[in-house]
Amino acid sequence: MRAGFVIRKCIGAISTLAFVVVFNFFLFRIVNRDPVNSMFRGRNLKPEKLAELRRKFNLDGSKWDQFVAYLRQLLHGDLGYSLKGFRPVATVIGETLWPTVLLVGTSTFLAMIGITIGYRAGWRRGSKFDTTATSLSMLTYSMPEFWIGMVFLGLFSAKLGWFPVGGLEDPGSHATGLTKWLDQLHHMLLPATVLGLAYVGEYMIVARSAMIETLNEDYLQLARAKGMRDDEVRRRHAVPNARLPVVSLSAINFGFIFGGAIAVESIFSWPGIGQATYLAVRGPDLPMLQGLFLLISAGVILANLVADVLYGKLDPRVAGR
Amino acid sequence: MSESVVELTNVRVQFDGGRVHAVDTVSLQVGRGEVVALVGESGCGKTTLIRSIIGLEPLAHGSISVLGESVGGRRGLRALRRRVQMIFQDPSGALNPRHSIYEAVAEGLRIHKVKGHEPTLVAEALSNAGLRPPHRYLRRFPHELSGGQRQRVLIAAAMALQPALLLADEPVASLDASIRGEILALMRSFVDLHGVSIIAVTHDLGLAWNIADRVAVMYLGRIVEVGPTEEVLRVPKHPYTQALLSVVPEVEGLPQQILTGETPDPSRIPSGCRFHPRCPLVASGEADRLGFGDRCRGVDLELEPEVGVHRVACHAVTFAAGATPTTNASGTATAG
Amino acid sequence: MSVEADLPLASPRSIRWSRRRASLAETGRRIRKDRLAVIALLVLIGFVLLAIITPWITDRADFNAINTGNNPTNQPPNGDYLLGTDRYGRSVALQLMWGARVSLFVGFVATVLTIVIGVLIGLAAGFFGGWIDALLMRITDWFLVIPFLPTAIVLAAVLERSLWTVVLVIGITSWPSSARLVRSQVLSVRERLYVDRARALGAGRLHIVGRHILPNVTPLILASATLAVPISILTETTLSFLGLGDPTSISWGGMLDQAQQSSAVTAGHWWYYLPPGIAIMLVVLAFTIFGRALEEVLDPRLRAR
Amino acid sequence: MKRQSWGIALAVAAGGLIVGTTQVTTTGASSPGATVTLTVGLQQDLDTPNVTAGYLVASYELWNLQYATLTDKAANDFATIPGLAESWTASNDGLTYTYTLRDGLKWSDDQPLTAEDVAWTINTSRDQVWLNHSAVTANLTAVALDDRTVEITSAVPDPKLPTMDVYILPKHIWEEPAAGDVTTYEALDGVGSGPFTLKEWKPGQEWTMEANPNYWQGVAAIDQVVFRLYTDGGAMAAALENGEIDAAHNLPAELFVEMSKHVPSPDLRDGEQGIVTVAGEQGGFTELAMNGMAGGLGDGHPALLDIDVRHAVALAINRDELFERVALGIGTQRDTLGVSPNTEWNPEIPADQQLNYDPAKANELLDNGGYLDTDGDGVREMPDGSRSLTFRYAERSESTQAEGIRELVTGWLAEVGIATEVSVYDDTQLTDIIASGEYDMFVWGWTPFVDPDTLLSYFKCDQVTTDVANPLYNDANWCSPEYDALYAEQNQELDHARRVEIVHEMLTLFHNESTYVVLYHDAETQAYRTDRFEGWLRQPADIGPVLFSNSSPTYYNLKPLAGGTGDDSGDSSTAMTILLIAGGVAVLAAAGFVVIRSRSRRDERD
Amino acid sequence: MSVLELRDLHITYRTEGGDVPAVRGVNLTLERGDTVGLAGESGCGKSTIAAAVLRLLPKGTNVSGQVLLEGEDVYAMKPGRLRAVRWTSAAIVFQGALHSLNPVRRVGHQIAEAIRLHAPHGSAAHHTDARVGELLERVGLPAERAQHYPHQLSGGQRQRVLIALALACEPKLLIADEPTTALDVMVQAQVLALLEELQRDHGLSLLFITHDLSVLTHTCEKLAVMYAGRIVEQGPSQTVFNSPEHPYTRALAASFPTIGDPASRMNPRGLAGDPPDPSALPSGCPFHIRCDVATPECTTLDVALRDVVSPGAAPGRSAACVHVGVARV
Repeated sequence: MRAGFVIRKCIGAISTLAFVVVFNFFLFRIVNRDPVNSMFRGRNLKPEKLAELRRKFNLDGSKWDQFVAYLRQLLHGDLGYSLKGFRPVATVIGETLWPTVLLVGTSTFLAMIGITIGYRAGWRRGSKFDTTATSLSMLTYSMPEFWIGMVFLGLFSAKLGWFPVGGLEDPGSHATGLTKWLDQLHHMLLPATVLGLAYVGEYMIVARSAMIETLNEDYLQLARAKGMRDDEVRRRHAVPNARLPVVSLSAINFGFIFGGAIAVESIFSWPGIGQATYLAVRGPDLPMLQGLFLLISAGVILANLVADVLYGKLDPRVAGR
Repeated sequence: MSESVVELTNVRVQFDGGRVHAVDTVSLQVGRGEVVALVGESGCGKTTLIRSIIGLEPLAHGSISVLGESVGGRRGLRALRRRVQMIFQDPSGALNPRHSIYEAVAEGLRIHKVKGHEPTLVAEALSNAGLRPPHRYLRRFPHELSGGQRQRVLIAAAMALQPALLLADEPVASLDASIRGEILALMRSFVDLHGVSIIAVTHDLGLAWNIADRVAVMYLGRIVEVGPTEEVLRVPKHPYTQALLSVVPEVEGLPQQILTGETPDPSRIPSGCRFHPRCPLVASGEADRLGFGDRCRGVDLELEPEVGVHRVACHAVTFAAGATPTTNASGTATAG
Repeated sequence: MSVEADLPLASPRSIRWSRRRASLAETGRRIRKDRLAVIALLVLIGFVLLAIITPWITDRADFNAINTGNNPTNQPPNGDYLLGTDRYGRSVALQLMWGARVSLFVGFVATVLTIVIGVLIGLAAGFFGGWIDALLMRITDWFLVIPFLPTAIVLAAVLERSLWTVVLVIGITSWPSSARLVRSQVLSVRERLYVDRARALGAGRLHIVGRHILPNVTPLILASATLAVPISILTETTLSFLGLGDPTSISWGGMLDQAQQSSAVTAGHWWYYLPPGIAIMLVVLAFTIFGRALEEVLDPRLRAR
Repeated sequence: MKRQSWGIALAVAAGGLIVGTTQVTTTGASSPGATVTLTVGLQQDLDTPNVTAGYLVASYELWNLQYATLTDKAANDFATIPGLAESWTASNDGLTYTYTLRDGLKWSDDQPLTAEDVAWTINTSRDQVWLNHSAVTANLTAVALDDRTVEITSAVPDPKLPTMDVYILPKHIWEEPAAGDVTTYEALDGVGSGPFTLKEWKPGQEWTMEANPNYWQGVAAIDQVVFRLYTDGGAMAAALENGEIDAAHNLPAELFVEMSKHVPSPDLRDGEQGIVTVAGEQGGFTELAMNGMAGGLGDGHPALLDIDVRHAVALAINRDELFERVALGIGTQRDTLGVSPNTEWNPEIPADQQLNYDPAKANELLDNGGYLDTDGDGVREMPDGSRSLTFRYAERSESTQAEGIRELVTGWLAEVGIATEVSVYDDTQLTDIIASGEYDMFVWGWTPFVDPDTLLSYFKCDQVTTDVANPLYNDANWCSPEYDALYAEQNQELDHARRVEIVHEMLTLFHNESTYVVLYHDAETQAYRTDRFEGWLRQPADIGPVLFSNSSPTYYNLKPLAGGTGDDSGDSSTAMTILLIAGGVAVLAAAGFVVIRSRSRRDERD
Repeated sequence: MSVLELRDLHITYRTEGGDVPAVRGVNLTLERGDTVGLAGESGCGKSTIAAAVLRLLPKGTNVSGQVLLEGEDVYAMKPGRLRAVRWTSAAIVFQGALHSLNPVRRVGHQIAEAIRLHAPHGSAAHHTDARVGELLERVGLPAERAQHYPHQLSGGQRQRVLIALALACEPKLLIADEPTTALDVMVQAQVLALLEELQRDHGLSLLFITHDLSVLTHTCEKLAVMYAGRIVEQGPSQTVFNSPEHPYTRALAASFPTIGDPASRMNPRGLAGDPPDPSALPSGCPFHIRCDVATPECTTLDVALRDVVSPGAAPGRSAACVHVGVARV
């Protein structure tokens, strides 16, 4: 029952999202804070104005009223206002979304090279290739991504000057077409590499152990007995089975890469969700943080849903019955 | 005829909220010192049946009594589980890999707070099960023993509690052929020496021939034929028993009657005689020719009433005997 | 077979002890065969020892800014300062040593919290099953899916800054995977034939949990705890780097934050940000290698291969 | 006036804000007809271009450039000089001023700029309590007498007049948003009357301003200014050194000091002259505040009520060392508050009243007051022995200097037997805690407006918070009727010299009370390259910053240098091309390698 | 030419614990149409032989002696030739049908794959599909089953699929390695009947490997009994089973009681002790410690397989025991 399977997974995702919404709301009300008070000190604002601002930030009324108001807002796609200049959180997030999609997408792609490496390493368990790849993976896995970023920035940008020190494109650039594309690529190469490097090891290790799990399966022996070449056996029989754990871990990893993007984007002044989160944390701009958290969670939940459904597609046993 | 050690009356066990009828109205009685082999294909409910005797599966209907006390309810469970012991198909799985042999045997003694010097009891039990000298085994771990030795440890642990009834779930199925005989001989020796009763679940008719006093053949949750081993295995009456015997290589001379189709599915029990879709008599048209084909397809039946020690649930047999077909009567088998 | 084992009718206690010794020795033997794991363990022991003896061999006051007024600032490593000094003239080497204490402390305590929550929930879910299981696993799934680091960041941003907050945050965000692990292990152990046998023998729930389930789950918990420590350390590092750690205690992540704040990277003060990074890397690597080796030895599923 | 982190138009705060630098990258300054671009790096993005809603330092720079004011401030000393108004007259009572606008004023969109725009801005901002106007316009009423004449009347005597540095907004653009909720207006219209107007904003990256062809002083010499955001100060410094940007604002102190040492930079490229660093004072300062507990709110330590204890705290702190080691000597050491970037308001504290580092004297004061360490744990106790001199010490997580200050200050206090318990808060939390009065001491700072009145007003008794929900501004909870009387006097004193005298007296009084221990006066760390532009102006002269000053006159004053190179885009694109080719080759090689390897391996296992 | 000939085959596994000799000098010949059963307890080396025929042993395993498939030494083949020979000269029906089929591939696909691997280039896909359907029907499954995944089939059906798969390239030799072990009696009978029928119809040679001596007796003409890596008795199956010469064969045969035979009624028989650990074989005849007729010389003398020449012995019988053969002459 494929449809049933997908629906079940969707319901699960929705329940998680609902949980995140509730969690998100109350998390930010744990501490009784009145950002409006502190923000507008020194402005000689009249109490009416302050009250109006509080209303705007949904800070008046009981917790329950606030929650209801929050839900109502959410339903309208309204994430509230940033403490920074009253800009709607949704607008700010909208602006920062694309650079992050670009960066996280690219680095995920880079990190996924680890899957191929992992499959090969696992297939030739104990070989020199395996030992080298595994050691390197463990090494990058052990380094905090922002630290890699610091080292790279210090070396390749500050010292060697090969890459710009930050940003999405050259200052004041109004380039279009290929120039723009190359410019952005040039800016992205370093942060994407850092982020990719930080997670390539994890993909590699997961893919490797997934491959090793399948190594002793009888169907590989059968495939060989059929007269298949070794690499065909790997590609056509081992990999399709080793893909399963990788898919579900990729989704979880996606959340981690998002997390890693927070520090890396801030180091490379990359104008994405991560940098926005960093700024909101340092602000602190709680409504912004709240919106960002909701968005990131939704993204990761979606990724998990996709992974689940994909899993069902890849493994007929899961969704089969 | 000795007194009965266990008595099952119209036992029904269901799974999946009643969707699956694993055991469907079974009555059986086992006397003291008697060995009953419960045979049938996998999925026929034989393992479920013995698990229900020891309270591992709740009854949906019917009753079981052991030594006159009825099973069920938490109160008597512990006492019951001393009088009834069980050994399992896979001795490697049934021993906790982290427990030494000593602990495996002592576990039951401790649970039931058996009086006596524990190390002595354990050593005796091992010794009785053929593991001699026992102290060579005490500190070992299951993985250091062979399959046969493990099964002996399990038997020792079970017998250490001096049960009245031993339930054996495919006790030799996972062992090498050459080992089987020794284990079966050991089990039989406990019957002969200590008077324990055994219900042995097996798909191996050779085992039944080797040690059982009586054989009960199960099909889809129901006993379809029961009787003294020699009669049932030499002169099977039920077409299913006949087919089963015909495909066992150890039986000489019977023309092979290979049933088509798969192992039956207890969640989809056919109407009428539950065997009729695979029954050679029905398939060949023999039943229709003799005039009871419709009954096979339409009328469910249980074992014949107590007309003899060898009883069958088959329309062909009852028809031939001219007896009225039973539909709802529930007969109780008498011990041979 | 040893002579001792041949002694007839040994007491149950001595049997139990010899069994424990044997299994410990067996574990040790297997681990020892993995040379990398041994090196990793030595590295870990080294760091832990260093963290323990630091207060005895050094004086915290030596790198209180108030006492470093006459020290050179931002000095590269030299004879006086093995790893150089920072912007307040404080010895980086001293900070690194004291930072080890905080980083390891947070790593261990947060892991303990993670594991305690995880084990309680996993055990409850796995053992009771039914609606309790369904509910607990639903909650676990929620926590598992919501992104770990952003959640930790958001939590830490909202709560007050202290080491305990960091510990709490890590505990709250990382328990689900250990809960899942424990539950699945409990479920698998619960289905084992020997648990069936114990029930058939008349064993009660307590007996089964205590004698069969826990002992079989414990090694796995141990291994996964070892693997959780480096994650905790990395998380602490990241939180500190983002300014969400405890600013009044020096941890490796805090050092990196300080380095970043004082522009060590662009100023070329490599001795300020490389050592803590390398220390983190070493400890995380060592924990991971050792944890994986331990897992391989202790997890019967992996050992079978 | 505002807390450092929320700088206002005139003043720019340093503190813990993530501020940026400026970067100037130009494309083809050397080729005639090409756009001349100044690129400025900074660490803070705009919050909004909407002047009625924004409050971040970065945004003020935008408004300073985009909106001209009636009166300007002289670049060197803040003197009030004609702006949009070419002249003005005062009424006899000093309450009403009549301004005459210049002839032919136009908005950047070619609409005429009239007195109606002025009157509308002043009256509407007063009525709607606009964030950045209402402090000035609260008591004002403006009437447009004709197209070029506007009459402004203040309800109270106001020594700040005739200075009218409020941003005049184009009524034809703002009328519609102001009819609704003006704060939600995006304000990307880019219509203004200043030298540059907003052209494009890429949030999180940069914003661009282009020269206003209708600026009343004439079109600027540079065509556009790009403000480039860097979250990481080090990255910004590197960008400045690489020539990616022309100037940087709020450089990390370490790098600033480093750069200062290398003037001119030894590794200059051809045609470059070097990087000039500027430590620009704005009157902002960092203080250690102690809870005076006036107003009855909170639970401050009772010992702090004793002026001797406060003096002892001040005497225990080596401000010179603090300044050198934590602020790295950037800024100035002054004895008391800065109430204006204009240094004429700063008093000389008589030598015998100064509270300079003297731990012996601090110990003596405490000993004499009966604060003795009776239990021998190194911490003094109250004279009645009831509790020890252990103070809660709060600092801001946002400040990069908080750690250094904390380590030193708490260390020195310990040396005179005063213990501290440190907590770290973000600005919002700290504000709440201060409002509740549940603190003993905290470290924060202020940055003043040009006119001292606002900052002075904060220390009046009526600014002591007595209701947590409505925090006021007297964060030390200190109250002195004498101070209040002096405040009232200067507030309406129209004789400037006399007013300065009164303010000096107030500040000396405040200093002697030691409610605030002013640790040092901060300075903006800025740097600019000298290879492409000349005409950098410090405001005020000699000590002020070149950018993000009160009215930021630099931009209009900058001229491109003849023959200045700086078009480094050629450089970077060459590098990029090489890199891409190298990358492509590497990818191909890797792919080839993989293919070959897998070929050679195919049969290995068979 | 023999379809399969094993000449003095020795196979030694290399493990961490040292070398484990799994097969120690086995000679075996299968002619066209032969059905040979290989019996023995677990660990006796019978499955190793199955894997050895197609050179499927793990890397590093030491093989000496020869495995001749239609006269060609498998271990001297170039990789390409080896692949070509696999499945066309000999195919294997593996034990454990659940694990031998790839769970994420449709069964039809897995059969077609074998066909395509050995098909001449350019043969059309629909031919393959038709062939898959044909094969499935041949083993008693509807052709639509090709679209199913392994988990959607029952154990017996899966085993049938494996048999169809083995037939895909029309091999001359079929090696069946415990093909019925996990199956129920009735299904086992079905599968055995199918195998017999196929063997007959296609003139296949069949090497049938199982621990179940009684099954072999019914299925195979010839029987070879292995113990500790060696064939200890060989001959026509009925005679080997009914009148074994080697004490091991005798004990093994006795542990399969004949139902209806009063001798075994209430008299289970078997063999004391456990199968030997291949890595630590006893000296002399490896069976001597379990042997009830062992003599002192058995502890030192390991007799090779030799013809049984006792009067009345069926032709073609041989055994490896000091008590049989020459001694009885």
